[in-house]
Amino acid sequence: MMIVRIFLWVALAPLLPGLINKVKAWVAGRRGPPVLQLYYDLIRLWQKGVVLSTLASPAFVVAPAVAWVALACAAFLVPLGPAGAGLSFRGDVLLMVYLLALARFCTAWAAMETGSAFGGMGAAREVSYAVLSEAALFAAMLSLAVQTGSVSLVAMLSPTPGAGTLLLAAGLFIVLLAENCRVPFDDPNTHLELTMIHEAMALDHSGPPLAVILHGASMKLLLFAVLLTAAVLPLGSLSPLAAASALAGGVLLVTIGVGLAESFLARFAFRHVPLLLTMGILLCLFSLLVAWKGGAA
Amino acid sequence: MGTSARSARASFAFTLAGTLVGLLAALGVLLGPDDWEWTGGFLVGGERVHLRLDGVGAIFLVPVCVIGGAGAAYARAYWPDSDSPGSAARGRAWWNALILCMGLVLTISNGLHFLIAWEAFALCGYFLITLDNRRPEVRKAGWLYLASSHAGTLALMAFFTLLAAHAGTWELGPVRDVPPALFWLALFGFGMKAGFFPCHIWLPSAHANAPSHVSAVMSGVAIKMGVYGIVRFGGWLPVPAEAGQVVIGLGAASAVLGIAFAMAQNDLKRLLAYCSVENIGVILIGLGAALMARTHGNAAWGQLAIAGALLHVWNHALFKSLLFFGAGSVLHATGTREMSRLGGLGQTMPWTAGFFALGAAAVSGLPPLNGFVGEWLIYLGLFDAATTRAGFAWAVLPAAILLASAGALALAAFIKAGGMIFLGAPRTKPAAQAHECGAGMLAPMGVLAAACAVIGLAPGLVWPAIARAAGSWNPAWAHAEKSPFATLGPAQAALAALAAAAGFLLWKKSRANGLRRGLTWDCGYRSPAPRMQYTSGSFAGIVAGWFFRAFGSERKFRRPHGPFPEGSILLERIPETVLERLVEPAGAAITRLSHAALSLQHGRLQSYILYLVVGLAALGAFVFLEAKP
Amino acid sequence: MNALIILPLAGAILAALWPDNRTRAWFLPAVGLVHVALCFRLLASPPVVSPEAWIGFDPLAAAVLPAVSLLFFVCGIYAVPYLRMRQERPNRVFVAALLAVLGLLSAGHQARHLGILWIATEAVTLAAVPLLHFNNTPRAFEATWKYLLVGGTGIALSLLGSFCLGYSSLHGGGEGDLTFVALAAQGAGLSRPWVLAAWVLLLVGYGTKMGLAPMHTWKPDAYGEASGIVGAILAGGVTSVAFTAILRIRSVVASAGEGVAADRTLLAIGLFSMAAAALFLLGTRDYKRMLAYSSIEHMGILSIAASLGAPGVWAALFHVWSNSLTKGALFMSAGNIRRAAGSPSLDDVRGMSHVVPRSAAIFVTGLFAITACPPFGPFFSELKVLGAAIQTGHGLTAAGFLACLLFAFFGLTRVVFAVVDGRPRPAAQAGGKRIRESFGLIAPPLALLVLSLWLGLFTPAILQDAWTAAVAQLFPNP
Amino acid sequence: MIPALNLLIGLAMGLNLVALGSSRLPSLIRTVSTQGIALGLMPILLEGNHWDWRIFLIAMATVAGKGFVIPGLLRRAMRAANIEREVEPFIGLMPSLLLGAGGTIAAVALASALPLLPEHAGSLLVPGALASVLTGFILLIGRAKAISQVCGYLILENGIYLFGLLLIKATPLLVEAGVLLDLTVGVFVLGIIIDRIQRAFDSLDTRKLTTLHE
Repeated sequence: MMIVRIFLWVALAPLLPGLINKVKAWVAGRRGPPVLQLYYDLIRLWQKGVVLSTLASPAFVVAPAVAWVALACAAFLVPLGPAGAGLSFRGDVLLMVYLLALARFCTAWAAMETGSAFGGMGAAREVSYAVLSEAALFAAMLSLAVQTGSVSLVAMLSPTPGAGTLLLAAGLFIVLLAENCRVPFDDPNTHLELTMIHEAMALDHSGPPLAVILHGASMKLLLFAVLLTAAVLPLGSLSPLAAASALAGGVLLVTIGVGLAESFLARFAFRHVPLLLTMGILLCLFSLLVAWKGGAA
Repeated sequence: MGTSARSARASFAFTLAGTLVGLLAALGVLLGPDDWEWTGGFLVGGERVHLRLDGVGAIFLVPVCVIGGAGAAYARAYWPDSDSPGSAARGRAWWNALILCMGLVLTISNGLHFLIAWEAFALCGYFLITLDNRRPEVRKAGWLYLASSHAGTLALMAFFTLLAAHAGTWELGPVRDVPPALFWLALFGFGMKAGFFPCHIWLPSAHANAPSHVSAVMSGVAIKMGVYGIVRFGGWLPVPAEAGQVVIGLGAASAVLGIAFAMAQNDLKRLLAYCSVENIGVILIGLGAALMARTHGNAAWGQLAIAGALLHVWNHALFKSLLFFGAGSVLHATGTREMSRLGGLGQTMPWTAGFFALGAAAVSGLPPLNGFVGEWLIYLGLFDAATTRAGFAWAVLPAAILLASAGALALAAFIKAGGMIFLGAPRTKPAAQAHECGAGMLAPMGVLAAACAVIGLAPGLVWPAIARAAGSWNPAWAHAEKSPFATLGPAQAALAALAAAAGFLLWKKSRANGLRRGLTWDCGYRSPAPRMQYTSGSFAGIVAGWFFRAFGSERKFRRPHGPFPEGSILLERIPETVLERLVEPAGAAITRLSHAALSLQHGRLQSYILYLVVGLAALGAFVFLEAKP
Repeated sequence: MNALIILPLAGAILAALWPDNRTRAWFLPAVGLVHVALCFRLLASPPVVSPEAWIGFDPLAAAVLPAVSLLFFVCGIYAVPYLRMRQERPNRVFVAALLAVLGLLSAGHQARHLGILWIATEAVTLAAVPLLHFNNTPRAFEATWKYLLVGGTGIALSLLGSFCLGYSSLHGGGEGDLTFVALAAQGAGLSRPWVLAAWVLLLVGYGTKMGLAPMHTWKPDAYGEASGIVGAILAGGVTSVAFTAILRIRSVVASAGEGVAADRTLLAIGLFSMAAAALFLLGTRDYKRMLAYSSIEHMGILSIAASLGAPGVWAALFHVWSNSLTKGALFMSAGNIRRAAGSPSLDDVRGMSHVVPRSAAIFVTGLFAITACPPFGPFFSELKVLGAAIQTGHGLTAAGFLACLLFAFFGLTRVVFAVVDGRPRPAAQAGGKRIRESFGLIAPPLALLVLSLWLGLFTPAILQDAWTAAVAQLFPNP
Repeated sequence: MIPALNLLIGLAMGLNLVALGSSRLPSLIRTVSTQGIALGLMPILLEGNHWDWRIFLIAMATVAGKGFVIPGLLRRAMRAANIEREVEPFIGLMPSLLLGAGGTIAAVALASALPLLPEHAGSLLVPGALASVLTGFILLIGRAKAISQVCGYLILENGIYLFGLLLIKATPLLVEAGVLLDLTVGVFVLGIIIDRIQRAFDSLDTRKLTTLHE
């Protein structure tokens, strides 16, 4: 069971970016890269050698690994519909959120290692915007907790859809885009460096560490997709099979949604980014208020 | 020299012995069922000497002893007689006095003696901060500390006098029939020491200009005495109904604003000082929730909140002192606290860098370290409160969200600090010529770092102590529920193990694939110069931009223009807003008033007699108006 | 009739006749010692004072006079090395006048008769003139001149006040017996308008000697120019005579049924003095004048306390002790610093902790003691004042009191640390004389600080009883 | 004998105004000494019929002190400092005159508010006393020369002495004590002269006495 769960997370994660790119290509009327492109990249990078900046210390290589572990553990805490979570206890939701923070810490620390201007820039942007997205995430989690009267993910993520659900979905979707550096916050496949957040931090990485970073990113995307789906769909009330398929469908939907967003939206100027994030916070806050007031009945 | 060396050794031994005894006493109380109590056979100031150490006092006594010992050890290498003859010896004396007085503050259970110990402790702090009183900025900072601390002390004089008047005795203990409004007085008096927003005005300059081991004890332990006072009397007095909400509000404000200011600092020690404001805020959020729970039927989540607050008292003491020791080593090695003049110290001082990184992760509340454990408890309390949907608990919702963003800001601030100081290339010559500090300074850091790790990986160990303290704070919670860390602890340990393993494997793999050293690629710059690195100012730019109004930042910007632009400037200064925008103008007004008054003392005898006559007339009028009815 | 008075006066005459300039100084500690011994013997075994006695060691005198005598004794010890340093000046007049002041202070404290009280105060004023004039510089002369004219005016007003009180007693059918006992016995018989007029005039008159604002103007000049011991005795002794005078008169006024009005005026003038002193302290740039302003502040505290009924008066008597002892230490250490620095102004004095470390340490400790930092005497007495204010429901008074204390603290610390900290100026040593901090110059202020400490931590029961008895004398029917 | 007494008091009150109006020191001193002698005679008038040596003594002492000794000392001081006139007073002569006059009226008004014993009813003692005290203050506040200030103090003190006459029968001691005030004045003047001789402290101009200030 445990093995299957890990396999699911590790193996399926890189599928999402591929799907997103497919959707974008399809919208643009191109053929686009194969869906499995990221797998190929990862395998290739895993065999490559590493070029290490003269300024960098071993931490430069170790940090991505720690970040990956943090993300993996976070994913481990997220329940997969009927399958439940790998580990579930009272307050695990907080651990999950802070594991994401740990991953961020490691990536940013590594980015500062080389002393490259882009590393600093990317790290600065990442940690600064995280302030807003984390507030939004917490508001969302609070509203789920209030709605379900529980503080453990398994219970929180099988809500009975309430008035606030749509708001919550919208808010979480914005958080998803921001946390995974998707358009309109960032353009994952641009190489106009000045516009990058996540890529800017990964600039100086190469070989296996880069592979680990890319895989971690895809896992994070999957995590948020699952979170969003489970937060919205009443999986608890469905039969296991239906729930599983609903979850898969939901994740697929979210992925396509991201792809569509990327094809129809342009990247925002950086000064607009906080605006959008604040909107995310407000959406989550409203859902929280709805849960707070509505649930009282 | 010989004598001073001997006296130094003797004093150190004395300190260690004292702190050890204190630590054992505290642990004895925390792990045992009953309190330690001693009543002296003589009177001081007409009151019988009476010491009591209960759970709450013991919780606070532990960091006093730990940091007291570690700091004394650190000072031996950091502030030795050879560098600063005279002031080193004075420093040792005041240090020991400070530790002793803090111990007394925590144990004394008589209002009059409490005031005495309190003021003595404050004065010791003053003399430690101004050890190097030849530097004017140190004197300025010291005076600001002294002034604010005295303002607090006077409030406490009023508080204890009122308390004694209502309770009919100076003896301290749970009291029921006193007006709840007294709590506000205590909150202000102790708050001036605790340094939550906006009572923090003295804190940044004092902690930045003090010798680093003093900063460590002031920031890690001394301000906790203020927290102790609030916790203690929040527990003993009948508090007003809205006390919980107010304390939570203060906490949230301190948390966010404190860390936002920290983010914007360029002076490493000022950054750490502002970060202390944030952590006091975190503690207050927990305390406020607990107060709320206690005023509304001792809900169980209150126990989690207070436990988290008390645990955070320990954690903050540990990692903040660790960070200040690190800052001290950097200062010692490079002679500057300005991050924009540092960089790349990781290569020359790997150990300091490592310890600092650990401290940074801990203060950012990241698993699997101790910072997370404490905040986790507080969050749990807040979330549980939220799930009750009780009307009075509304305050926990904004508190939780603000606490989260404060955590994210802390992460940003410490990525900035660590990155600017230890990573990248040295920005100046002194930074390039830095050297690792000796074992005398590294050992204390190691001890504190180990403590941070242990609490993080095995929180189950400390739970009994914390629960005991929570129980003695509010007897209703005495029967401790089973440790909430049952799953979290192992999970954290596992996380640590996995991370270590993964890191090791990845390093192996990279080595196997072949590891080439090369210039930083940075999109193909051939010769990246240190000046090209991101600066601390630009790193903080985004956040500073959000808080621009709140800070009242001062900005000077000259864009380059024309085909041959001459030098362009961008200067930005983040003031200590409350101090420079509110307090100092008021002070200036009063000074003007006093100069006006002094101009009446101009030396002309005729006018002096005129004043006398005026006084006579005024009093006469006053009396006859008073006496007519 | 009364050894406490005769002895110092005799000593004064003897000292005036004494031929040798170097050994004459020894009169001061010698007479002081005997005086202290006598005082405390009387304190231990209080004599019975017949109600109609004009002079007597009654409870009020017993509650205050020993403090003055103790202060004088320590000052006497300090005076020996001090006068040895000032060999160039003939000290015949100085020593004689100082002893005379002690005698007259004893008389003033023990005066139970309106007229005697006034005469003693007047005589003290005159006897202090040569002390102020001792340095014989133009500045000293100016200070003396102002002290005399302002003080003289105050004294004249207090005589006028005494006349009014006397006339009110005549008007109420009194036989002109002006002992306080008799006046109080007349009670409501005293004619109200005259009593009130008398109260105002006497308050202003004795308030001038006490140094309550706005009659304080002579104080900074006098204290600024006088030598340390003179300052100490003026601030610790003369002011306390004036204060006891006000206490005695207040009880008469109260017995005439005007206690409320009297207390209100005391409270008003006390708060005003504290506020004014705090403002002055925030701005002054002279660390000897600073002591004068601090003394004004403490006179304000005394008169506030005196307005707070029996508990307040008890606290006030306590504060008289702690204040005069602590002030003494401050004046002496400030004198040492002044001599070493060669200037009283902040503009050219700093870093004295490196020049005269011991005196500087005493100065700083004294600063914390006088600003009510525990565990020194003033802390406990001011806490008692605060307690009295709260007990009698004067919440606002308590708040104002604390605010003034805070600002005074700001001012005092500002000045003191500017003097003590920092790098010493070369000019400072040039201006000042290289003084050896001999035992004789350090021990007396230190002793006073220790006394203040002991007074606070272990207030002797005998003193507490004395204060209680004095309160009982002043409030016969609680 | 109330009328006779009131006559003298009236004279004293007149002299107050003269003092306020006189610009030259010698005339000021003369005024003061005349007032002193007038005051000195009052106790005898007050007693009149039955003879009491103590009262007589007080009277003589007062006449000697206020009338001759102190004015003499003042004259010496004046000569020593060779000054004749009061130069630019802080309160000009005309304003001080008006103030004095107003003060006198106010004094009469105020005195009526204070109850008197039957035997003092109708005597000008209280208003006279108050008026002189006021005049003294005006001189003390308004004049620049040390000597004129001393004269002001003398007049203030004369006022108090006048008041003392109310009590002279009941409590002679208190009134006798008043003589001490003359001693104070003596100290002033001696102080001035001694200091004048010791150093060149010229012109006795108190405007020079302002080195001690903030």
